[in-house]
Amino acid sequence: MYSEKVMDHFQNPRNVGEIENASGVGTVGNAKCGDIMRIYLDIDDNGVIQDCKFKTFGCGAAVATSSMATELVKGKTVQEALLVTNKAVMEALDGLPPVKVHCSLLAEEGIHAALWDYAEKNGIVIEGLKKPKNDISEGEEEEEY
Amino acid sequence: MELIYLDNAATTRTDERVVEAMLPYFTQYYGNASTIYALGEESRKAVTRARDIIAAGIGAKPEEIYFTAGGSESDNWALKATAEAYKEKGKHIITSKIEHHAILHTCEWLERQGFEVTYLDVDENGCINPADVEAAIRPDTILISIMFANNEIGTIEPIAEIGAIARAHGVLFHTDAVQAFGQEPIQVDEMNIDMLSSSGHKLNGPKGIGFLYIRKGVKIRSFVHGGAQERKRRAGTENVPGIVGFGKAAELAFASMEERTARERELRDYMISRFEKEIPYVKINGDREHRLANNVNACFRFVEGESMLIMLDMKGICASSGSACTSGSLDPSHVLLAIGLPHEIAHGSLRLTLGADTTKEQIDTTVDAIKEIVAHLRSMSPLYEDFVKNQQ
Amino acid sequence: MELIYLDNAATTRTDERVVEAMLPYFTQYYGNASTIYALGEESRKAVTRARDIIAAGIGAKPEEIYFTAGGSESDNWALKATAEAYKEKGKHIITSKIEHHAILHTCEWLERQGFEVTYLDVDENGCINPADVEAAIRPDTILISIMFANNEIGTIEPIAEIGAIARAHGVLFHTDAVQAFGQEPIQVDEMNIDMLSSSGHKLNGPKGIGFLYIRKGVKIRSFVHGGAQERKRRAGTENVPGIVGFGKAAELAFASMEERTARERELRDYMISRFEKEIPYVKINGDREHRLANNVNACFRFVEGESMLIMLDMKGICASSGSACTSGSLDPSHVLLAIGLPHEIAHGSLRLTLGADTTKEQIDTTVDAIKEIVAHLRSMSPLYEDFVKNQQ
Ligand SMILES: Cc1ncc(COP(=O)(O)O)c(C=O)c1O
Ligand SMILES: Cc1ncc(COP(=O)(O)O)c(C=O)c1O
Ligand code: FES
Ligand code: FES
Repeated sequence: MYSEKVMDHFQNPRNVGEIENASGVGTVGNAKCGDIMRIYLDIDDNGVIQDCKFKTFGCGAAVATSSMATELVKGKTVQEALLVTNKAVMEALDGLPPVKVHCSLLAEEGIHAALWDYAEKNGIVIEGLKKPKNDISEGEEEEEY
Repeated sequence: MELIYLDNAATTRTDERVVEAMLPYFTQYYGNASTIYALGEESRKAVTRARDIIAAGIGAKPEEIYFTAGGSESDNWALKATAEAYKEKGKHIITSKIEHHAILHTCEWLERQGFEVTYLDVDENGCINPADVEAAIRPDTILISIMFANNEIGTIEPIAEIGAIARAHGVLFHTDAVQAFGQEPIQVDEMNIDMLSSSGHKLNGPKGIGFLYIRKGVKIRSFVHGGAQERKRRAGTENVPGIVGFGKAAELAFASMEERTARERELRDYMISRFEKEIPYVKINGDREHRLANNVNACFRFVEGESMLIMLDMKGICASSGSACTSGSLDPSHVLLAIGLPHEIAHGSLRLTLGADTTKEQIDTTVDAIKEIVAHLRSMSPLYEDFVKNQQ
Repeated sequence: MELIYLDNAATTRTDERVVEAMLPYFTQYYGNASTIYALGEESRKAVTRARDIIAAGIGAKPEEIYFTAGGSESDNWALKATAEAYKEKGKHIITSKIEHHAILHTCEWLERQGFEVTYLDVDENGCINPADVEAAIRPDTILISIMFANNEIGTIEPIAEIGAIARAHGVLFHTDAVQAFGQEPIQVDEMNIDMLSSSGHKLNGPKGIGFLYIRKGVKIRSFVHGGAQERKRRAGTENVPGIVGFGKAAELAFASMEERTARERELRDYMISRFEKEIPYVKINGDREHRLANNVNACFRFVEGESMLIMLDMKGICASSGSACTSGSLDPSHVLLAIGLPHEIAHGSLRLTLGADTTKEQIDTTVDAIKEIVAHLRSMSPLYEDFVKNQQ
């Protein structure tokens, strides 16, 4: 069901944990599947993400996308981190099964939520960053069977 | 790595003796059971034998057993075709919130056809109160469908009591016994069961075969129309090897029932007690007394089911989180929600269903593995983090 | 006594290679295909392989193949669930008088639900005229269901022409290809087929498994409601061994189709020519050109079918008289009546359907036996007595 990369990141998740006094923390959840993701960012004065950690309550894909997303944003500037979309995370993981696409959205939103928290704490505006929803529902319509 | 298979409620390994019994009917006695020649007679005799065994097992007459393609078809047939046959009498059906989707989705379909369905609540152990059933009966109630035992949490429902109520009110009573057949004693007359669904692959029989028991006199229509098979009630060339295999599996299951379930019950209780003693924040789901001998269902707080399943799989342990059939969906199990669990706890459920081959060593290995996995997943769970911080 | 099996249209011997392919999925890879663990993955992969083979065989996409319990379920599903989904558009369905009962009885059921069905006539060879199909189309026509090849008389219908007409009028087109799949080349796109039924046991695959091809975009509903199997469209634990066996049978059938049917065609024509030359008052039924390679259907005047069958059986020859599925009934075959045969002639029909293993020697033995049996039965037939007296 899952690619080897997903399984690798699930079995050996990178960057699990907390950052004390983090520059930004974001927690997002998906009411439908009940999964929760928390992202911690440590951002230096130049706006470069020095460290990134996560905790996730969720399925295999949720854990793997959290892990991959933290890897992808580490060392990037805040602006560059905005380009780490769920598609980028999925590609880096060699894809996800269709029912699991929303798990990668959780990762994208988690990063955005942490960035939003960082911006608010520092009273700055990050161009292109929208206030994240803390509840991600797909809104997909069920066909009638 | 030894495989530890603890998902016997999803499906079972076909018993070697069952396969052995089926084999001649693929290549030697392959005749169509509805034909006149001797080759077909072999098939017909084999089908009769299987029907006799199954009927005897539940105290039914052989001609009241109709073979289908499995539990889902039996459930669909029982509900849709009874609704059709009795719609002049009324359009109200009573069922419960914890039925299998084969019942629930069929009921939703019937609602779209103009029927009215009452979905009874269950208590925190998943038990249906017979008094609730009685209270729900209306003059236009035509059918009560309550499962014999729940496939997720193992709770056994008070079928005899519900049957008596249905009988007293002149309402038909169907039970989905897919998990109970061959596992619990069933007597259709004593329990006043009018229709009963079962599926071969849940008792070490083959997949793709099931039956619907229909009491003589019940005016149900056909569901699959066509040829004159199964006393003109269920069309389709008889699946002779499947029927033979189901018959053999039933024979074996009935012969071993008492001893086998006693063993399973002991292992089940041992597993539950280790969970409760050794893992904090665990909740056992389902009734502790009225419970399938082979079912353990537990919620491990702060962790999520699928992650546990994948990590168990890496250790060669097969388990399930909610019903196997719901795995296409993201919703937490409707059964766990019906017994009152909040979403995030329902998401952390694990179902472990034992079989005749399950050993104490396997149970120990599995509990040890779960302990480790739960600890690991909690260490990365934001819910657990919050919980610990709040406690401090 | 060697068994001469000439009832391959009723069912076939399961090929050893098919059984071989199925076996591991009973006791080794027995996992539920809908589960997450590695054991279930084995089942899922096997199902995918079978689906790919079958899809490729008819030029469909794998996700357009839905496994069912057989031809009858596929036919019921195609008709009932399309009717339900398109009833807002209209309530008229077109079919023919020579369809299998799985279609005809389903149509009668639909009529009871308020649908209107046109049953097209056929000519004396059992051919449907595409112009008749076109003429029957009304603004409220939602479905045309015409069989690919008839199971009794072997006539192959002009499916591509009918498909083109259906497409031109924006009407869905279903074909019951239970007798044709693996026996005749089928291309769903070229032939404009929107839905197609097939059954495993007609091509040396196992009983109890079939499929319905549903073109992407067709808004058909479910027939068996429940779990999320088969892309949520057909509930029930996947019959993995059955599916694997069907896949293998399809693979073998496609690989051997050209050569096998060429051989059968030759034996078929040889048998027919011997009948016509050596037995008086015989009538060959079905189209002589557009005909299944393995079908011989003949009426022997003044004799009755069942008597012939029993006498053939005593010589170890398996044949059928009319459809295997009609054997519960006393009415003469509706197909033979539809091609215009009077009752007493229809009753004297014999269907002989060859298989890959059929030999010329078997054909000779069979024709010799039939000659003898017909002569014997005529000698005790009052109809024959009258006939002879009238001639004198
Ligand atoms: C043309 C045709 N349609 C449908 C069926 C039904 O198939 P099954 O008996 O496998 O359900 C048959 C065979 O019995 C058939 O020949
Ligand atoms: C209680 C119950 N009912 C019905 C079914 C459906 O049976 P099947 O999948 O064999 O069609 C199942 C199992 O999946 C079940 O556990
Ligand atoms: S995060 Fe919900 S299923 Fe993966
Ligand atoms: S005389 Fe026997 S079936 Fe008609």
